[in-house]
Amino acid sequence: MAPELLLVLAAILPFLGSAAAICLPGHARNAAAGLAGFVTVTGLACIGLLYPLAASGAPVVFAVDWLPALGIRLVLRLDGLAWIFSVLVLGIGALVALYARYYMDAADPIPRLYCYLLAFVGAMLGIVLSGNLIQLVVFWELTSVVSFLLIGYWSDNASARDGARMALTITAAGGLCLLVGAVLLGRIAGSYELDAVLAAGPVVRESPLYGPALVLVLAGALTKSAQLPFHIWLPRAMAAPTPVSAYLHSATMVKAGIFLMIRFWPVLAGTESWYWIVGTAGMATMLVGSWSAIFQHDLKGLLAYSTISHLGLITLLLGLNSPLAVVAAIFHTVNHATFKASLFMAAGIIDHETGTRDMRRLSGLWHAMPYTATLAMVAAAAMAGVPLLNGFLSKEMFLAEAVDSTGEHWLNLALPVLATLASAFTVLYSLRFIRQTFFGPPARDLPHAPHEPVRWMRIPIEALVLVCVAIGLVPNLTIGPALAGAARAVLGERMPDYDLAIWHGFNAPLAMSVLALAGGVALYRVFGARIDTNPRGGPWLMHRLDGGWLFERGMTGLVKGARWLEARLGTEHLQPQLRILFLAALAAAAAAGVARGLDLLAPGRATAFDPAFALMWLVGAACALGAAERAKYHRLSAVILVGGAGLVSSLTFLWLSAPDLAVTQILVEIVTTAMLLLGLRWLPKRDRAIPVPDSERVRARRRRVTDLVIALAAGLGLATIAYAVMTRPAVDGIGRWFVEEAYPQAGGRNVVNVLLVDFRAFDTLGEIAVLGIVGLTVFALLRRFRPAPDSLERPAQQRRHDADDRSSEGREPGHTTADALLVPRLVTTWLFPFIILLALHLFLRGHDLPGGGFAAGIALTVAFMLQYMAWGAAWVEERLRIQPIAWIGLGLLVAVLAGAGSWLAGRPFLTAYFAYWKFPILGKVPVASALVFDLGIMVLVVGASALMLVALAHQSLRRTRVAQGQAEREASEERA
Amino acid sequence: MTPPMTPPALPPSVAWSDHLVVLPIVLPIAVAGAMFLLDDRRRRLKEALSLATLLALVGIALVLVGRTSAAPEVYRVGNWAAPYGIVLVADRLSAMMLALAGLLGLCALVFSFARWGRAGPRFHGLFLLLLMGVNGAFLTGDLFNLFVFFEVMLAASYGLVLHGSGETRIRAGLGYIAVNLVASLFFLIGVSLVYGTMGTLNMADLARRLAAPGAGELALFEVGCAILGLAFLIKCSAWPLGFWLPTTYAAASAPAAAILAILSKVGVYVVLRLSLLLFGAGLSAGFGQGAILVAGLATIAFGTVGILASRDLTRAAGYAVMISSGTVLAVLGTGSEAALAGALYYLVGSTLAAGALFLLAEILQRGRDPVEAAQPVFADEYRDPFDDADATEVGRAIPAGVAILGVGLLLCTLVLAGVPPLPGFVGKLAIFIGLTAGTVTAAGWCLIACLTLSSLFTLMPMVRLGILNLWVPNDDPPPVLRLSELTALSGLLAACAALALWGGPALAYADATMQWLKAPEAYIAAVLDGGAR
Amino acid sequence: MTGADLPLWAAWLVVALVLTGAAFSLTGALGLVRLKTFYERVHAPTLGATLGTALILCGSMLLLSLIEGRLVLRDALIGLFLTVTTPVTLLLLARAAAHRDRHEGNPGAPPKP
Amino acid sequence: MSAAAVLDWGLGLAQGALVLAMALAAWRCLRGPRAHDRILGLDTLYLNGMLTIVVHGMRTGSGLYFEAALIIGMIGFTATVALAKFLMQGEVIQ
Amino acid sequence: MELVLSLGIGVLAAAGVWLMLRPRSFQVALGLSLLSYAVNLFIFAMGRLTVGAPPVLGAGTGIGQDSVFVDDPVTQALVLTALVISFALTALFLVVLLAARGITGSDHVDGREPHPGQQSPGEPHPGRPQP
Amino acid sequence: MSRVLPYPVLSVALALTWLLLNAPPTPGSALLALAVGLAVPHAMRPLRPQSVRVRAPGALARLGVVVLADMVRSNIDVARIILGLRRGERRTGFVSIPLDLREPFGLTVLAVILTATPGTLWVQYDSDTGHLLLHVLDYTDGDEWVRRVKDRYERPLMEIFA
Ligand code: NA
Ligand code: NA
Repeated sequence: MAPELLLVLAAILPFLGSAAAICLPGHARNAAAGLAGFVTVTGLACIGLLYPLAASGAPVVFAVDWLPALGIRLVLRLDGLAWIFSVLVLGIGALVALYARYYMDAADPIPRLYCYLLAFVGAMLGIVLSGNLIQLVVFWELTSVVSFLLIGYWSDNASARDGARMALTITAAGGLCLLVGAVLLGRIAGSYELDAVLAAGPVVRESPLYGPALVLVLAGALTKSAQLPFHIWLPRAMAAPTPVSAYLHSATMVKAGIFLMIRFWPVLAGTESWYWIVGTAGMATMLVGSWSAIFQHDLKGLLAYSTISHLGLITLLLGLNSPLAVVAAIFHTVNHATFKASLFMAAGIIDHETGTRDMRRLSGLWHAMPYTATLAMVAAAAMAGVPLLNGFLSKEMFLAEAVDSTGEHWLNLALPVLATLASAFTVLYSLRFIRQTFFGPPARDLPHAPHEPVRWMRIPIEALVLVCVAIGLVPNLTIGPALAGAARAVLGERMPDYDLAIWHGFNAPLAMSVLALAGGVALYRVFGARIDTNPRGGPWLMHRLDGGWLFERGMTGLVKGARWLEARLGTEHLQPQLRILFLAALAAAAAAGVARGLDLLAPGRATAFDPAFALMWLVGAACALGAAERAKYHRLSAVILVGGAGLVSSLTFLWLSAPDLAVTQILVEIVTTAMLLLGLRWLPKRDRAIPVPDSERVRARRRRVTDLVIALAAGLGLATIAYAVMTRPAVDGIGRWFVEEAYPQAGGRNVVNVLLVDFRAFDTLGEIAVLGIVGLTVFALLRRFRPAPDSLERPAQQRRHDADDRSSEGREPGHTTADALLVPRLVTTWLFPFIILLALHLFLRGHDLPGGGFAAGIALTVAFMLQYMAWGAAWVEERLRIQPIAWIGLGLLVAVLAGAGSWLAGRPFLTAYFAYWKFPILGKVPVASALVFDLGIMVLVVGASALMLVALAHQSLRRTRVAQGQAEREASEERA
Repeated sequence: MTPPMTPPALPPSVAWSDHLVVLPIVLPIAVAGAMFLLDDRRRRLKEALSLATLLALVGIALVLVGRTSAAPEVYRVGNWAAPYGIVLVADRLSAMMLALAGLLGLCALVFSFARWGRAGPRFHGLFLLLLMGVNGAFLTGDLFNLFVFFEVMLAASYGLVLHGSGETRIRAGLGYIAVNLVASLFFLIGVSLVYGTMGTLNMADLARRLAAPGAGELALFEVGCAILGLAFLIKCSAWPLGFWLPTTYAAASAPAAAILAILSKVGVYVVLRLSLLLFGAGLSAGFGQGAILVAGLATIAFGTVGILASRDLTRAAGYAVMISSGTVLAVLGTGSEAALAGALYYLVGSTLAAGALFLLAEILQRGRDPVEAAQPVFADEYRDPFDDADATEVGRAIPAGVAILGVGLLLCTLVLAGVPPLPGFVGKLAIFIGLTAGTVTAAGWCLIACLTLSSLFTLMPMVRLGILNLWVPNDDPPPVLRLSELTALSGLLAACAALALWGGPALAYADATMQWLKAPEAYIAAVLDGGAR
Repeated sequence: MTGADLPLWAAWLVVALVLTGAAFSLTGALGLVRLKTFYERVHAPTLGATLGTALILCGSMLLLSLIEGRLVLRDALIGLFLTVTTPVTLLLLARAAAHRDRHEGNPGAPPKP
Repeated sequence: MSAAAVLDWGLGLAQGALVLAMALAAWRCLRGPRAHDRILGLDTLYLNGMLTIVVHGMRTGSGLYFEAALIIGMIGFTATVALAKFLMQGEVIQ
Repeated sequence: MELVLSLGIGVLAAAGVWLMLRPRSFQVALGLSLLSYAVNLFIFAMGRLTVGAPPVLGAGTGIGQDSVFVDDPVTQALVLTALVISFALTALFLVVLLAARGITGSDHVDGREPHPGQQSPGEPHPGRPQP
Repeated sequence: MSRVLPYPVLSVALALTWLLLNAPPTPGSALLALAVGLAVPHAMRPLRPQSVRVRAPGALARLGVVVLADMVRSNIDVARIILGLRRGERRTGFVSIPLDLREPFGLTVLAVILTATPGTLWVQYDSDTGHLLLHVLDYTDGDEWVRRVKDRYERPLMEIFA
């Protein structure tokens, strides 16, 4: 197989496996584990086969285009560094897959766990194999997401949910920064390809964008690798099942941050800022992590803080800007992965077998599970840096670097001391772990009686411990070449000379090691007992700094702050919203006008003044202002006055040469008034007598003043603009063309109507659609309308009429009404055919003279409405069967078909046909397809407006029925 | 400048295939009209009709996407040439938006088959008319015709927001309608002012007139444009004009909310179209760009605050819609061409995800939500106001429903928060790369910071709400996912995934669209001189 | 300008008709303001609705007939329909007022028929 | 004085008188004091508005204004009837 | 005339805006009506003013046909469309406010009374009868 | 006959109205008038209006003349009252008139006549007692008004619509 294919296979297989795992039935533990094992082992084989190529120095590369527009390819790139990380990911992955099979409870939905695990393997491989910056970010975020799912696997558990959320929040935030950083890096380097970026180191460091890029990339790396102060997510991620902790939170995911720093070390490192940020973060993390680990009572907690501490150590190494330190960092990464994973698994076994992880309860497990205890002790010794184990080697390298690193900074000077101190802490908690758990008298009162786990569960630990020992004993034979390959991939020309030997003679690092070992043991002797009794309050000196608590407080504060801000920056109330809209319009118009130096009062054209017109507008203005004043308490008056204002504006249209508008406006006015009145019946009466709190009175007055100012400004603004435009000469626009071409080209004399049904018929089609939609919406709403209880009663007038009728002899309830309506009924009934005639007239003449389908439709509606008003809904509907919805549909269809008819003639939609047809006797008769279109309009208008009116009118019937129902219910209750 | 008194010679006849451009408008209105003639009880037939229509619309849109890649298509409604008649212009941008609207509409429709289609009378007709309005707004080349289609779309949206009735909906609907009515009045003022000062309504003609020195009353024209722009920004729900959006969308029934996700994008589309067409060059070059930038940034910020503050998923989805609109606006405001292509791509992805989120949220919150589907209604004769016929619930409960919902929610979250590998990420990436392509301006940095923070602050509340809805154990019965709902959801999410997977071609399309928009001369020529077809 | 080729007498006649009609209408409206009670005021607008309208419409018909050179009678329709419809409003209003006045026991309330 | 001038002045004066009548009606609309007074005012306003239209048609010598006047004459009473009925019955349509 | 009309538009708009900012939904509905009038007149005004020359060509009446017409019939067509649409939407708003009033019991634009302690407006209250 | 032309008078009135509206008549408009006269009354049928039979067309014409004359006279009277040109005290008041006319159409015509005539206003009609409450602007003598209404209008109307 071609090497590229092997690479692709290794990269893709985990995702395929993940997809396959989720398809397995919920109880298929063996199948799922087998699948995971197969995937990881196959991947490992693939990567293993590629070792010669990867070690050769020329990376194996496979690329496909993804986003060519952005210059982004998907590139798989295997070099020495990627190889060693891939082996870690796949190798430990295989062991964890095996371990998890026996660790997890039968009741757990195992395939889901394996699905996530395999997806994680894939994502992690994606990171280490990325040959493209953006691709790296993609897989980076994928690991965050999958780790979220893994931590939250036991989602019924509150701490799992919280831990998952915290981990995702922190690592994804870092990832988002990393994305921007990667974009900037790519921008500086001129390419997102890793090779190009790695080659562009000097350019990058010189660039003015280096600072932001560095900070952003490090934000990603430091959050992921749980560096101070972002470390807080890691201990809480321990709510995940132990195999997950072993894998993600010690061996792999946290190492993604380390990997990133190693990967970009040649590009980003070597500067002061790198040194300070990375070095300080690493140092602080190492110290705080190890210090905190000392005080943990939970095995996994101890291991988590220990992990933090070791990650800090590696970060510190990378921060030192020394090539040898990079080698040490890579080496320690591998070592830490092996011993920490095995320790986690051991902890898992202890938990599994005893039912607790609390070191204060555990004791003397050596007796119950000697084999596991031995393994754990070896791993812990490796962690503590005991000679002949792998931890010792890399720690020696670290201490050597600490000593070698020279400079005047306090960090440099303090480094050897702090490094020794941290090592001593490490010894202390390792010792505590071993001592508390395995030694002492056998524990009693444990949830389960401890014994050795099943054979298969120990194999992964055995394998890992074997690696620890092997590396510790014969480093050059085991890790040597791979480490060199990895280091060369990073350092290239700057590859330092180093020696992985166990013995380097008596030197400073050895002294520091010894000191740390001795110090750790001494400290344990002195403080061990006191640590045990340390109440659950965190480490000494730091118990007030509970990261989780702070984080939760932060989150809560954030949400609270957001809610506060949401309420301040926005509003759900309508009035302020409308106020803002009007203010914004005023501001926008003013700004635009001022920006261009609008001269509002430039002299211009004027039409001869007519005092009658002015007087008429005095009426209009008075009506409008009166309506505004009376709308609150005297709604009927306000409706009347709005009607007056409407009449004046329709007369204005007429005066100013727009008879069509006048006709339409009058008709609309009539129907609107009727509708407002129909609605008014269902509104509560308002009166000045309603008490308003005094405090509210002041605020209301202030609001009214503001509103008044806004209203005046809006009126003045609109008036000014209107005046400015009207007095300016007409622009040479499209308008004149219609006057000249309406008759010759469209065969209509009423230019406005021709515009509506021919030139701009498309507008009209939309317009009637609106009308139809509104009709239907009104109908739908009113179907479910329930009158408010206080307006349910019959109006007082009718009740009084009926009371009068009852009290007079010979009269039945309803007589008064019938008498009063005697004349209106007769008049409106006989008017009915004449209004139909009027509608026909308006419809037929529309094309040539004022009128048209809309006016005709409204006139017809008025004809119906008059019948409803005179006779009542029930009476009319006994006689006239109006099906408004069908009319709406019909109108739409007729209008559309009138438009689509032109397709048959090979013309665009709505192309009008117009001709004079000759008939005997009648002579030439104009025939226009526009008339059919207008017919559609008329039919729809009748349907929609009748639907609205009828729906409104029906509320009274409904009220009657509701009232009847109520009365019946009450009656039946009384009987019962 | 004197416009020609006679329009350019018209082709003697039009090929059948040319009518494709007008079909996205004519088809829904015709089918809706026919449906109104049918009794509302014939649900199956109506569903089939709507489904067929929507499929046809998606098909047409895709064909148009293909055809307009070469050249735009101009359709002269009524056979009147621009600038006198109304023309429809299908270009890359409109075709893309048509496809988006169609896809979203299709999925929302399929979703409604499960139950929402019966929660009120005449759902399907309203739904189709809404799409007609949206499609019309995308296609028209005439400013006033745009107003008309806006109104069609809004009127139908009022109906759909109120669909299912109930207190929350009606209360939200009242505010929604009031605000949008004011916006419509602004639109009218603006468009008439533009006409009064420039003498034309055709967008291309307007652009051409603006290119000639001394055209019209420029100051008053710009006042008109400012008011017009405000109307559009209200539809985009830009801060501080868009407070109606989250409340309204949260109250709306799920399929309505999903399709409404496209509504605010119509506003964005118009701002995009007009500012690039009219203000790219010419007398008013650069008009309003700063305002758009500020509005966009403020919208992202407010949307982010809102999403952080959200107590439920529907509200969060509403704010996500705001953020997505704000992002496109802000990118437009920076004037960065390269980023604009990314923004176009982002617009599509985020709209699909927001739509999916509305659907998901409804399923997840079903039963807990006070805003519930009312009893189904069939008898819609006005004389039977109390006839609430009940029907058995259809659809097959899917066993792994919760898991699927979880995956869906996760994917939506990823898209909206811009987390890899979905289109939200690709879009933001493209925007970042575009913004950093040249010298990074202060506006660019600001936008990058804004988008990054907004990503994070979208992710956090979404995760919180997801955990609350899916992980926290409760006594509610697990949500039941019906087949049609699953189909709708997977359709939207698959579209998202496809958008990311074929990010190359998609971004290339967006890039070409941006190039096309940046050089409007070809558009103008095609409309006014019959340059194309 | 309208009626440039009209005989002068016709112009005067038309103007006389229209002005008289307008005067009646104005008087009616004045009555609406000047008269003291509602029941008195209701009578006032009838002036405009009957004689005022009739005169003005006659003037209009005369003028249009002269201009068009044929008998134009359609304005009569306005008068016809107006005569039929105006009373409907007035008597409903009167009925409503009567009822309210009686109910509230106002001094000028009408007696029962 | 030419016929045209006579017509112009005479009709202008008549129109002025009618608009004045409208103003008086509007005064009643605003002044009240009772709702039926206002409705009466609106009715008068409509009437005089209609007459204004007729005279305006005469002034311009055009028959195009006829429909507007006819509509007010024929169905203009709908609005005031609705108002009156609302006053009398408490609702427009029972 | 221009001045008169623009002042008229201004007053209508001011009254409309004032009413739209009021808390009661019926006030808003009336405000909407007034504002629509103002806007329709505004659109109309954009075509400039012409007295007594409707854009209806010849023939129909036979009255003095000189070729003086309104310069620009387009705004008239626009107003007609806008008129119809605002009619429809006013109706819709009215119905929604009714529905809101019915279902929430309040006629406040937010669907709830701002001062819960206050007497609900629907209850009968002592006071002078409404004219 | 009745099926084709349910209301012949209405048909004629509609056709005439159409012709008036569309003057001068052409063959086309005449055809349309015919169509309108034939078709529109059918829209009226569902309302099932009480049919009207005019018995005495002569009386109708006479009534018309009387009403016209009364209208002009009362117009002038009322105008004088409004303008304050009338000397002497003026009283307004309500008159109750017992009517014998029960035919709804006749009553409607009476209501229209009385209300359209300035100075008189139809306020309330009681169908059980047949009493009509009339408001009179210039109230001189109640009996005089009763006689006037009954003689001048009610009797001819009863004759016409009997
Ligand atoms: Na919802
Ligand atoms: Na009278």
